[in-house]
Amino acid sequence: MSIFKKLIPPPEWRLPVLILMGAMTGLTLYALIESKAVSYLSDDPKTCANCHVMTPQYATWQNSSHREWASCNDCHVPQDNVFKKYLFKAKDGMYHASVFLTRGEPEVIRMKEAGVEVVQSNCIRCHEDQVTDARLSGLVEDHKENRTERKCWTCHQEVPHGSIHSLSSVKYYGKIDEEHQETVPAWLSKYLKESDNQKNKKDE
Amino acid sequence: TERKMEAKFAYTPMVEIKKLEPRNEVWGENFPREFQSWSKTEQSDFKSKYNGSAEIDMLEVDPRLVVLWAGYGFAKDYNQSRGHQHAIDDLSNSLRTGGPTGPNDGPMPSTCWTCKSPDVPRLINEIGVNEYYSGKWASKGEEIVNSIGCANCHSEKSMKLTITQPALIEAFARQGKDITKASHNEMRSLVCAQCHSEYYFNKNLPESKGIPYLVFPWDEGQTVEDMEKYYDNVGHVDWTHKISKAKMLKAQHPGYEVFKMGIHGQRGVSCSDCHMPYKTEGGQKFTDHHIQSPLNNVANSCQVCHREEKEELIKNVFDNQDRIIENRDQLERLLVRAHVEAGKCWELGATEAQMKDILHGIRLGQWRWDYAAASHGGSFHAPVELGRVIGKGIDITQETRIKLAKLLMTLGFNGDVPYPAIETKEAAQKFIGLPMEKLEAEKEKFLKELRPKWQEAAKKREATY
Amino acid sequence: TERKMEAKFAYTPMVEIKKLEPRNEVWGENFPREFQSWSKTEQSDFKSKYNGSAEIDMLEVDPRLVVLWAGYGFAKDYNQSRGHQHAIDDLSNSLRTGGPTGPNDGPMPSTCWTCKSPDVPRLINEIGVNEYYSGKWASKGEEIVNSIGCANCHSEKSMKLTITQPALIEAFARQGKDITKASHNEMRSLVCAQCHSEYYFNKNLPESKGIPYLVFPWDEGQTVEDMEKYYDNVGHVDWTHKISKAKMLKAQHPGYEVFKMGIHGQRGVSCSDCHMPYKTEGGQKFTDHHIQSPLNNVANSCQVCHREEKEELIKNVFDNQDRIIENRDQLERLLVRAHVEAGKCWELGATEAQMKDILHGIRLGQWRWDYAAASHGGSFHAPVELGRVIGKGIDITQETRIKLAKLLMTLGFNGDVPYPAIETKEAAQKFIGLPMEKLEAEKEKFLKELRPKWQEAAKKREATY
Ligand code: HEC
Ligand code: HEC
Ligand code: HEC
Ligand code: HEC
Ligand code: HEC
Ligand code: HEC
Ligand code: HEC
Ligand code: HEC
Ligand code: HEC
Ligand code: HEC
Ligand code: HEC
Ligand code: HEC
Ligand code: HEC
Ligand code: HEC
Ligand SMILES: [Ca+2]
Ligand SMILES: [Ca+2]
Repeated sequence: MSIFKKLIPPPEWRLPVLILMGAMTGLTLYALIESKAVSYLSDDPKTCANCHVMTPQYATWQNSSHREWASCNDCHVPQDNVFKKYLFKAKDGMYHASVFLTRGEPEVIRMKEAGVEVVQSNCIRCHEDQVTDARLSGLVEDHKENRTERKCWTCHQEVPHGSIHSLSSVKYYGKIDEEHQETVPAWLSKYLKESDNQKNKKDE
Repeated sequence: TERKMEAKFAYTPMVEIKKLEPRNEVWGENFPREFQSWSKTEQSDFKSKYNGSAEIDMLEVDPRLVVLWAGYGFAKDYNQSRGHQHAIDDLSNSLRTGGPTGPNDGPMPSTCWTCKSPDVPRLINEIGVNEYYSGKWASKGEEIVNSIGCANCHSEKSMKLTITQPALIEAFARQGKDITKASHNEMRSLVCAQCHSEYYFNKNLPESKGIPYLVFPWDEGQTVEDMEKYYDNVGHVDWTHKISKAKMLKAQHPGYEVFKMGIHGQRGVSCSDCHMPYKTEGGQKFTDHHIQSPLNNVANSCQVCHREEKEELIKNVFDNQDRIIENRDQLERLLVRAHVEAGKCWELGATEAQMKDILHGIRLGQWRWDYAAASHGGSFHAPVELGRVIGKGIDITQETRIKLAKLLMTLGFNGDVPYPAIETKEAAQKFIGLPMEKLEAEKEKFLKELRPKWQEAAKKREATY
Repeated sequence: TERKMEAKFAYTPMVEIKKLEPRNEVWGENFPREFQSWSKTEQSDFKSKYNGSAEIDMLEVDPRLVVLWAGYGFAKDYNQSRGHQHAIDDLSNSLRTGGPTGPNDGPMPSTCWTCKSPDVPRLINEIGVNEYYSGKWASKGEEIVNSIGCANCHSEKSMKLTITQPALIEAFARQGKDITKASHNEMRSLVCAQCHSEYYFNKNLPESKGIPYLVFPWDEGQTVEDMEKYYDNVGHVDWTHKISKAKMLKAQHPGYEVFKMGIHGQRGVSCSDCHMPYKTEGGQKFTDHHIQSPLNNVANSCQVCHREEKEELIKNVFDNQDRIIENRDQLERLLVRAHVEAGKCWELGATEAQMKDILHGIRLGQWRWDYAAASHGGSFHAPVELGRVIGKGIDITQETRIKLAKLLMTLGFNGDVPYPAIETKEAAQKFIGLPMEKLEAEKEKFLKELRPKWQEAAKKREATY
């Protein structure tokens, strides 16, 4: 109660503060919408690439052996606990959105320490049975630790983003395939729709 | 919204750029990002351990150079390179180019302008190669005023990278290679190879007799031995050393040649990847035209390919440089000794026959030193190769000093020829007998009187474009 | 979880391994994949440009070595290294170890066994370090029979990597470092540093007077200069050169030291990453214990980190090696000359005082050569550093030859001391006066008579384990 009171500004400040708060809320909303931050909650890699700063990672991932197995979030978000997953996402999402909007992104983006730990534990999550030998775990002290303490990508340097990292490393910066490729042009797909539908009906 | 629009917006040209337009500002109207970054080559405030954009008087840093170059222009004045925007000023200010008082005066030929300006391709296009290379440096003073820029590397029509340096095209042709077949990635280094290459002036070309024609000595290859073979074959001599009388070779920035032998060159990394890295601003990808030491820009250059911290990467560079430069400096000391020992032999009445092998040895040893020393960045670009070159240079120079020791004793001299007192640039220049005051006065006069006239004349000419 | 349970049940150890069990087969019962791959170090069929597992007689390949080592065991016999499984045989077969006829006979001390077998840690544990290092090599012939294996690097209880080499632990301690604090990744190189390190025998340790105690000379650091300083400080001399009478140092495989100065070492890549890379069999990753040249296994070693073609990677290695070895070979020639020139000086009656600096110069020059030459793989592990070391070696050796040239003339000798006729190993060994037939006969006798007895005795002993 008394804490709230302290937070209420003196009368002569109330109007400007209200305006300021309104502006901040608006800006935050704008930020959330503009960056499609809500999409952060989805697991679709395209939502990461919404934000053109992520295109290089999207493009390299798309050409990697992991495309069919692991989405961005499989690696970059904690997968051991649902609560942690969304907390991490929200924190990350807000941070990325604010950097993006203030144009603070560096030419070469690098994972922060927290992110590194998350990815490492996700590599291990999928590959534990391959990199550690269940049999040896019984006989060799620290077997698992020895096998998993070094960052996997110090050796597997190309997994999954390749070894060149830069906003400028992809040709069509700011565009992911969906946006500039029409595999079947609109006029043609309109024409095709009917026959498609018919085919589907038949199958049923 | 703005940022999304930005990404979609393509350039619409603001002005039409004329063929071989020499004025960088004009190109800048259409390409503001490239122009603005190019403009930063004006900055002269970064100093790394051995390089950087700051003005560094190399003769001050290392007075041994004065002795090594005794009898040659470099002993008068030699600075560490600065940004491209200083090329015209530095050429004009250098004591090497003397103090011409009129178009046919001064120690240097027109050819010296060649790697300094986009006015050069323009002029070659207007008057022809032979005519351009003819005459004194001062004869083109009114024509060449814009510092290294767009027209040196770009075609104004397509903005494609292009080679405007006759010497490079000809060197490729003589090796049976067609430079127009170069890939885009190769071009990202070849535009630099236009200037950052070893060269000499050949006055004996059949079609250009007497004209100091710019030639890259690559016919036998680009290693230190290959180029030496070339020079020995054509009997080229840059100057006769004042003290030892050896017929010397001067190596001039074999940057491209050395770079190609290093691991980055071998892997297809181009000069531009490190010195002009891509940059993305507001959704637009462009090339950073602020050409400089990558150590002033590690985040955008090295870290694109390397995950290490900036400090670690800089340490890697310094480690390589320290290891190379330690022996390079020692080779300099040995060469200083060789020159003064040879000088002593002459003094004691040695004959040409007695001196022949010795002088050739000095030539070969110093050529190796210079190949390594003049190739700025080479200690990082290809440290293993330069280690080899310097090791061999030490071997040859010391073998020569064995001959000198024997000859000195034969001539009746038993002691050690003392190492000269060359603690400072001044002391060293005095030791080799350079009239510095006179040279400086001449230069001052030129800068006060003739040069402003050139600039004025150029302004008038350009106003008519 | 299911799999973990499974592990505990299904995978109970087949045998219990005793503390410091020397027999690799026994460990192999529990760890078949590692044992089977370890067994492949038997293979001797791979030859790269300069290395590989094949038996290569280095004195045959390069007879200059015979002259450089005149007066020392290495002039008798020196081969390129082979796989770990050959260590005992190669030690026994080498002419360097002579032909002992009984436990107190032969030119070499017990200490020579130290890096050849897991019987060594066992024996040290049984009889103590001083006792182990005492006596002739032949005195331990019955005890040491298993070639380099599991117990050298692993603790049988936890299978953890472990250091069993007293010299390494002591070297760390003298530098104020605690080897038990090493990280797992460091251990992946330190287990190799147990043996692939420069060493000498110190007979003057306070607690081990007269015993040739194994010591790594790292107190001042690990560069060529640091270790030289150490040796100069303690006044160590490996042998007196037969021709020049110089007090020489022998460098022995400073593999770890040199590796650490290269870019891979700097980046935290470990010996095991290249020489024992992971391998996948049946979906399981394990450590390939077939330690060998990575050039015979580029796919699992280099290509995990580098995407280039195998041929390209091998070319990178050869390029580095070629560049280093060119000057290394030249340094050998210069050292041969220095030795024979010094020999000539003695012949002409030079005094100790006249020779003092010269002999010290030869010592320092050859030490640098050997540091580079003995560090197998070093031309790839740290080419820039070795280029520096060899360049400096050339400088010192040639400076010494200048002194020699002057002294020779002072002594009245005016010509060139001829380069010896050492085209073949035989010629070179004859030149330095080695009684090869006698040495070979002694060895043959030893191998026929004494060695089988050792093996028999060992079999009996091991049967009681
Ligand atoms: C298989 C696991 C995996 C997947 C899937 C994956 N990443 Fe990554 N990501 C990594 C690793 C590993 C790194 C660290 C790379 C390094 O440091 O060299 C990384 C680094 C990054 C970085 C830091 C910048 C950089 O390039 O190093 C970003 C941004 C990123 N990933 C975004 C994404 C996005 C967006 C997706 C989906 C399109 C994605 N990642 C999919 C493993 C993954
Ligand atoms: C609003 C635009 C935007 C979206 C959408 C976005 N990112 Fe980012 N991301 C950024 C920016 C900007 C940075 C650079 C932050 C920095 O380095 O200061 C970044 C950095 C990163 C990093 C490296 C930094 C760290 O925190 O470790 C990772 C990993 C990453 N993003 C993954 C993702 C993934 C996965 C998604 C989709 C779930 C995604 N991003 C969606 C803008 C975005
Ligand atoms: C969501 C599960 C998942 C995650 C997370 C994951 N992987 Fe994988 N990975 C797979 C699967 C499935 C395959 C098999 C792909 C194939 O056969 O093409 C694979 C293949 C591989 C391979 C062999 C193929 C290649 O590209 O070289 C490597 C190496 C590898 N992963 C390393 C990593 C590393 C390193 C990480 C963390 C940065 C990681 N993985 C994260 C599922 C995953
Ligand atoms: C020291 C280097 C190194 C480190 C660190 C490393 N690996 Fe590997 N990895 C290898 C090598 C070498 C192979 C064997 C490749 C082969 O057999 O073709 C391998 C194989 C694999 C494979 C099997 C690939 C296939 O094609 O069968 C997977 C999956 C893998 N590693 C994942 C990981 C993960 C996850 C980590 C981190 C916990 C990791 N690695 C850390 C070197 C390393
Ligand atoms: C892999 C990165 C890389 C490549 C590729 C590269 N350089 Fe360099 N360059 C460097 C570094 C690092 C330095 C040392 C800078 C310092 O010491 O401050 C350097 C120094 C230089 C210098 C001296 C700079 C100064 O500050 O005075 C010049 C000139 C130069 N390089 C030209 C070139 C040319 C021309 C090419 C191509 C033929 C090239 N470089 C290719 C990284 C590179
Ligand atoms: C037209 C000739 C020419 C071309 C083309 C050229 N250079 Fe230069 N460069 C020079 C000259 C001349 C200087 C020295 C200028 C001075 O010191 O006044 C120089 C200086 C430099 C420096 C030193 C800058 C500093 O801060 O010390 C670097 C780095 C450099 N050039 C790199 C390059 C690269 C990379 C390319 C190609 C992308 C290139 N140059 C193309 C002539 C050229
Ligand atoms: C083939 C191209 C080329 C030619 C021809 C050329 N230069 Fe240069 N010049 C360069 C390059 C490249 C640099 C920068 C090199 C470096 O220091 O890294 C340079 C640097 C310079 C500098 C600034 C640094 C210094 O040395 O003080 C001067 C002055 C200079 N040149 C004068 C001349 C003169 C005088 C001539 C004629 C004798 C000449 N140049 C001919 C390419 C050339
Ligand atoms: C020393 C050589 C050099 C000079 C001088 C030079 N450029 Fe460039 N320029 C390059 C290189 C290299 C690229 C990269 C080409 C590529 O890889 O697509 C480039 C790219 C460009 C591009 C393409 C878009 C981009 O940024 O990648 C434009 C536009 C451009 N330069 C304009 C200019 C202008 C304007 C000037 C004069 C102010 C200039 N350049 C001077 C070498 C040069
Ligand atoms: C376009 C990619 C690229 C850029 C930019 C780049 N490098 Fe490299 N670098 C490589 C490659 C490729 C290798 C060879 C090793 C390998 O295959 O991983 C290498 C090797 C090295 C090495 C080991 C070899 C040596 O000479 O010791 C060092 C150190 C190094 N780079 C530092 C740098 C520094 C510092 C910069 C910036 C000035 C830089 N690199 C810029 C790709 C690059
Ligand atoms: C980055 C990879 C790499 C690392 C790390 C590495 N080596 Fe090597 N090593 C090589 C290569 C390549 C060769 C040359 C093989 C050849 O010429 O056939 C070599 C050669 C050798 C040789 C000679 C092999 C032969 O065939 O006779 C020995 C012994 C050796 N290394 C020991 C070590 C030791 C000990 C360490 C760690 C202290 C180490 N290496 C670290 C790659 C490596
Ligand atoms: C107990 C001492 C000892 C240990 C520990 C040791 N080595 Fe060796 N190593 C030797 C000896 C002795 C030889 C030479 C054997 C011979 O030629 O008979 C050798 C030979 C080699 C060779 C040459 C093989 C060939 O095919 O020519 C390589 C490579 C090598 N070792 C690497 C390593 C690596 C890597 C490690 C650590 C993982 C290691 N060694 C640990 C003593 C050791
Ligand atoms: C500190 C460990 C260590 C000690 C002590 C040691 N060696 Fe070795 N030895 C090695 C290593 C490591 C190699 C393989 C080196 C290489 O060639 O790369 C080797 C190789 C050998 C070889 C095979 C190659 C050759 O030279 O013909 C013989 C024989 C040998 N040693 C004999 C001896 C003798 C005799 C002694 C005692 C004077 C001795 N060793 C002491 C570590 C040691
Ligand atoms: C020259 C040193 C050396 C010798 C000898 C040696 N090992 Fe290893 N061993 C290693 C190294 C290094 C590792 C990798 C440890 C790690 O990174 O987890 C290893 C790992 C292992 C592992 C763990 C599982 C795996 O494959 O990574 C087992 C089990 C093993 N060794 C058994 C043996 C057996 C059995 C022998 C004898 C036949 C043996 N080792 C001889 C150095 C050695
Ligand atoms: C565990 C990872 C790893 C392994 C295994 C590895 N390298 Fe490297 N290599 C590196 C790193 C890291 C660098 C330093 C450059 C960089 O930062 O990219 C490098 C640099 C190099 C270079 C440039 C420096 C030089 O000395 O010229 C070459 C060539 C090279 N490696 C070849 C090899 C070869 C051949 C092998 C196998 C014998 C090998 N590498 C094994 C990680 C590795
Ligand atoms: Ca500079
Ligand atoms: Ca070998």
